[in-house]
Amino acid sequence: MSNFNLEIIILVVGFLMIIAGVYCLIRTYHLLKILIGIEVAMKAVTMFIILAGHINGKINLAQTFVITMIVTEVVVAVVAAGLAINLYRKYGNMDVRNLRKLKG
Amino acid sequence: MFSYDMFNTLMDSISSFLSHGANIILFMIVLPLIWGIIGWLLKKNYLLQLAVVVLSSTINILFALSLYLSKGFYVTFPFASSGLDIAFNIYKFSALFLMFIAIGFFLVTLYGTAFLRNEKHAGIFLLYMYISLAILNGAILSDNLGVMLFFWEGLLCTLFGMLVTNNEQKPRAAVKALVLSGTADLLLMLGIIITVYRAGTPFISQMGKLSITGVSTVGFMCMMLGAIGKAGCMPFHSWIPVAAGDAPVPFMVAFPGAIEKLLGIYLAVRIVIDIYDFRSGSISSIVIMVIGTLTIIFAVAMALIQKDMKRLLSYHAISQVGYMVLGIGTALPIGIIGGLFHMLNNAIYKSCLFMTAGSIEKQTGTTDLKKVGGLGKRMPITMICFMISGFAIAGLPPFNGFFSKELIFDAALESHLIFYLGALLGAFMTAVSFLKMGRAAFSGPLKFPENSPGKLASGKNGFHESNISVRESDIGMLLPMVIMAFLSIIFGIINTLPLDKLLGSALGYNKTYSGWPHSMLLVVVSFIILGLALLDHIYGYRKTGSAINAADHIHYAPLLKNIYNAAEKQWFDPYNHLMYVVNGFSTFCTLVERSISWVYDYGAVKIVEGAGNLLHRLNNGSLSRYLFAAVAGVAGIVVIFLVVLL
Amino acid sequence: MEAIIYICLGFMLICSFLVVRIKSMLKSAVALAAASAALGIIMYVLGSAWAALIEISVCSGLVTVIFISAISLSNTDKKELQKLYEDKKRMAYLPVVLIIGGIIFIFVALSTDSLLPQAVSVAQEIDNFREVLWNNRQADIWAQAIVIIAGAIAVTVLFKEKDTI
Amino acid sequence: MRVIDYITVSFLVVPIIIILINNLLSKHIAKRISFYLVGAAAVLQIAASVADFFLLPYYKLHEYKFTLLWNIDNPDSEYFAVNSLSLVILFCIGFVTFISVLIAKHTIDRKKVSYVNLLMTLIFGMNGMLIVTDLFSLYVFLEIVGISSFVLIALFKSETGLEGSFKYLVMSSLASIFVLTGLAFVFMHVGSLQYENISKYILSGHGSSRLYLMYAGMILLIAGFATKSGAVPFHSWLPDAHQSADTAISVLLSGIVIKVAGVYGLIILSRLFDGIPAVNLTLLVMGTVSIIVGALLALKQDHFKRIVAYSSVSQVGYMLLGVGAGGTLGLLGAVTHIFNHATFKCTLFSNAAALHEQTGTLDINDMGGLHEKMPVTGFSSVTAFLSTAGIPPFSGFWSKLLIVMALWMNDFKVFAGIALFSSIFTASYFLRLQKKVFFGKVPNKYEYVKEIGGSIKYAEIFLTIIMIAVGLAFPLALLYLKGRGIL
Repeated sequence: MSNFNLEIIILVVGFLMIIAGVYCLIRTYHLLKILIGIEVAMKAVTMFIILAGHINGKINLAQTFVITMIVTEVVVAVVAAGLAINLYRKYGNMDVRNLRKLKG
Repeated sequence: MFSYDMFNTLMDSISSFLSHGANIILFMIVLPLIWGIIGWLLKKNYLLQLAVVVLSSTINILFALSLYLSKGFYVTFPFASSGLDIAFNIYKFSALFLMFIAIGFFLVTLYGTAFLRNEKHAGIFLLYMYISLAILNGAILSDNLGVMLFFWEGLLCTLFGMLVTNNEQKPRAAVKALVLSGTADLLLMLGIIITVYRAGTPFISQMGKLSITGVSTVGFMCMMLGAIGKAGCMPFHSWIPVAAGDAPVPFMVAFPGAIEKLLGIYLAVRIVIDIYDFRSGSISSIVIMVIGTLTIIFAVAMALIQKDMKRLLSYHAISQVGYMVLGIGTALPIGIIGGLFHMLNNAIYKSCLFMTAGSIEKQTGTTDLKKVGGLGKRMPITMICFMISGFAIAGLPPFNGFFSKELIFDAALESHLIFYLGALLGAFMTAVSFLKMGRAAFSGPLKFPENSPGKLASGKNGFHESNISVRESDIGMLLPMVIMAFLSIIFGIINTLPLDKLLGSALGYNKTYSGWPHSMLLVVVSFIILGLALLDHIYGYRKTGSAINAADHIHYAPLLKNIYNAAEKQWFDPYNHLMYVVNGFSTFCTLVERSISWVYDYGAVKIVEGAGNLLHRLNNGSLSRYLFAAVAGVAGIVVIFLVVLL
Repeated sequence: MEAIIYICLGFMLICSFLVVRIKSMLKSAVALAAASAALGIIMYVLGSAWAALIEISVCSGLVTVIFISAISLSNTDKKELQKLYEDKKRMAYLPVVLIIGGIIFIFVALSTDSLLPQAVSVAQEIDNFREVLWNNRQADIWAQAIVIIAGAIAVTVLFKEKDTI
Repeated sequence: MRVIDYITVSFLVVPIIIILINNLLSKHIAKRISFYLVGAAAVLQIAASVADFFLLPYYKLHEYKFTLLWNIDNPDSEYFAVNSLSLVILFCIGFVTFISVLIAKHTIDRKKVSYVNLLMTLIFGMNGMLIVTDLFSLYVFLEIVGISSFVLIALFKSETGLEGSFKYLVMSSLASIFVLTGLAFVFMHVGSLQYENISKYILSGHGSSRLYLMYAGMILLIAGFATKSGAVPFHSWLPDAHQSADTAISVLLSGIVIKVAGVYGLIILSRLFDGIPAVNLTLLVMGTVSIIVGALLALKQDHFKRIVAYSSVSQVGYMLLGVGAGGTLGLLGAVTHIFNHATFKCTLFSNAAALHEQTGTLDINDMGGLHEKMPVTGFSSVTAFLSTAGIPPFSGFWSKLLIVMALWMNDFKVFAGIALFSSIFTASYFLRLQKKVFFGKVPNKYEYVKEIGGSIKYAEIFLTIIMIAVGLAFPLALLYLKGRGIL
């Protein structure tokens, strides 16, 4: 039963981390902090996949998933940082409120 | 040399060619359409149009003749479902009508082309005429009532189209014709539905003879009313006089004069002979006869007081239908063949009469009897044709009208005396009105309006007898007239040809109805009536001093005066009463429509605008709002899952 | 062993809340790296050593480097930054709602034992991680290669000052 | 080896080869030939998909399995596979790429090499998504598509381009979080992410009492792919990205990316989770809302490309309805609509490119009466409008008809009615567009505007012919379907 509780608690912690990440996405004004929020949520997702592999006994498969996932995550982070820096060059700051030209 | 054998072989080969596959559709229906399009594209090129008319009519007559001479055949084209098969039944009766139509079409179209020479509508007139020919061929050949109805409605479209073309700004006659003929067609449709339901098959040849009882009575009456309504019988007649005022003569010659009667009476005879077991003395027979008699008397009484040639003739066109309906309504062989023969004769002399009126209009610019007179010297051939046709319609031997009328009188007398008396009254007034019209137009001193085409051609020297160029018409207009007049005489003198050789054999009657009428009493009575008419005319002429007012003493007779006033105010016109109902209904509909359109114009637009504006303003470009919407979307999906799962 | 997991979980949770709450970008990047390292430990304990290695080296190493270099490329004055990026006041109630929701979720989760699936009786997993990666998941490997190529192209596009071709 | 082996592998190999050629050559040569390379790749893709489509029945295969340099016989090994559904969409990818290059010849004169590189990775990603048989691989290829699209949108580093790209990136990162969480939950239950294993699990009803996390996984997966497809309420990034990108890239995004990345993913989900009514209902509701909200928003826009982008949202709604209706007919309607939507969106974006090239603006309030000045553009635009609005006999009518029929036959009669009714909205916003751009009075400044020449004109003519021809020939296809017993 104790083993079971561990998994539940990992699930709950992951859930709270996703909430924290999405909250960060929605609430913050800084472009890079938005990306950090995404990373926080991604940590939780990584943990979920490992948990899933742990529960169903296919930890090796889960590991391969996680490795692939981390690679894509890093590339997305690089692209996002590049976009953020380009936006900084345009506007002189990293305020997300600059991004209101396209609307309606 | 061209021998009779060669001719026979040619006819046989044509008919066997037509009976093969889809050739009959191709050559009887599609080919006229192609001719029509060619004629339309020629626009104002008179000579080429004339060539097209002659060539196409020759081919059409040849086809019709070959079908008539053939043994007859049955062609079926399978369609989507078995009830919609296009089936053509070619036998003596239908082929005979095809031939009539082919010949009549030739003359009418020739006349029309000549009449509309170099005019704007010449091309479109030809197109409509050829479409009508295709439709007529199709309607007469069809064995399937549904397919026939399709063609039948097509004729309504060409009718409407022609009337609209002639008067685009105020298509009064067109709308009236559409409403009245449309109502008649609706009745026909209803009748067809009931008939097909009762018979269990849409094919006429499989129907046998349905007895007229119960719901079949309704079906029979509806079909009959539709058919004779197409022919112009009361109560679907009142558009014809209006059209006479608006439309040019070729239209009047073609539609109310010939085509519609041919088709309407054809169907009426098919109903009476093939579809229903129609007995003489039955209620439905009496109803039909009453309708016929009323039509005769009312229409001819209206004709009597008309002072315009086209209107006068159009009322006669209605009254003559009454004779045919009366004849067919007797349900006696002699009546049916008399009605058919009368229809044939009427097509001949009525077309001829319209054509003479058209010639006068072409030359003087008017058909008002008050403005013209003494044209006999200038237009002798027209006058002779008019006289022959006038005698024929009045029922003077030896012209064709006399023989057909005597047959109908015979049948009417056999049914009931009162119908006979009604028909005699009609004959009397017909004769009176034609005496009036003929004398007013052709005898006396020459007179025609100032602004007539003939006057204009005379130059600037003013009104002088030697400058007047009112003269005989073109050969293209004269030829059909003369042929019609000639046919009137031929069908009168050699009446065995149409009666026994054509109609009798086509209907399968063994008895001969040709020759001099067998009952001498009737002939004597007819002569007395004609004499009375002459006396009346002379009396009226003496009293008023002019031919045109010769019928005024009847018009202004104490009691009749009131009736005529009412009729002039169109109290007897069912169209007007129909229009009151329709207007009331349309006012109601307008109210409903306004309230609905308010919803569309304001309510719905406001809602859409409001929703659009709200969404538009909600999307302010802020990224956090985008993300929030996405998270809310997930919540929405969760709700949907919960609703479905719990 | 479970104690390590509990400690790491708590540490990670605290780190991630710090990431969200800290105003300084540099510090929140470091907190993210710490959370990542804690996750690496959890993964190692749960039996995925290779993934833990990559997680620690790439996520807490490379990603932090990326963020820190991006931050240093956009060095704004600290005061101005605080004024500019002060969090929204409008949705201040949101974390309260979320935390209450989370607590309710925890109670629901702990009170029911049927949230997680029954242990799946999948027996023979291929024991060798290398075999799984290189023999069974080669599609992923190809995709990773192209992802990296796309990333490289992205870097050339986004970071090159002048590119006229 | 058989012919089909060589042909099928080309879907993955050709993009890689083109990238190699493009980068190994000297810059000046690459600049000159890069567009021709892409054109060749597009033509090859079209040819390969058509050939495969006819080779599959020839080899009597339902789907053709293949790998890229690994052994398919390993236990639990992943493999690639093509079937007729994915081949149709592969054909659409080639088609849209071709049109995109035709437009790019006019609109892109800088960064050609980067454009081609990214286009090739994009195509590799989309092709990969269509041929994988594993949800996780689907996700990875989805990320390739995403990364390529972000960079393509921001290619010229304009303010709006960067903004649209960043918004897209954040939204699709959120989508990735959703998808990966969903994948983790599904993986937790099934123990594998291969399509066949998942459908086996769903069919066998394993542990049907403890499916909470499975349902959560479904919700998150649907939300993730819906974000990628631009369905309401996950649509907000779509108009921004489409408006800000270069037209040659907008045509790719709207014509094919949202469909492969989003709608195809939802098709896969609906087939994996077959028999779970909540999934179908979610798709139907989302589709209906998308149709209406997309149309309402399109009605209020002033930017040509933004209207067309919102029209994409609305049309994606129709595809979702087709997918949600379920059954062969619904799927068929959705796939047909994917193709038709690709054609008319390509046409409209070609029009946008032509208008932008000739008048220098895309604000519809500035334009007017351009029908006389630019007859080809005007005519193709009207054709595309009629096709989108579903007026017979254009191609759009038939796919909408199939979708409505599928809805009707599967007893979603309310949704069928809404789908029919919403065509009015489509017609209304496009009428507004046409009226403002192509009809009315020509402003003075556009007195000397001329028709566009060259590749865009050819693209417009080509697309118009396709729309009309497909529309006219479609009854034959219906007869074929009737013969197969699908109708």
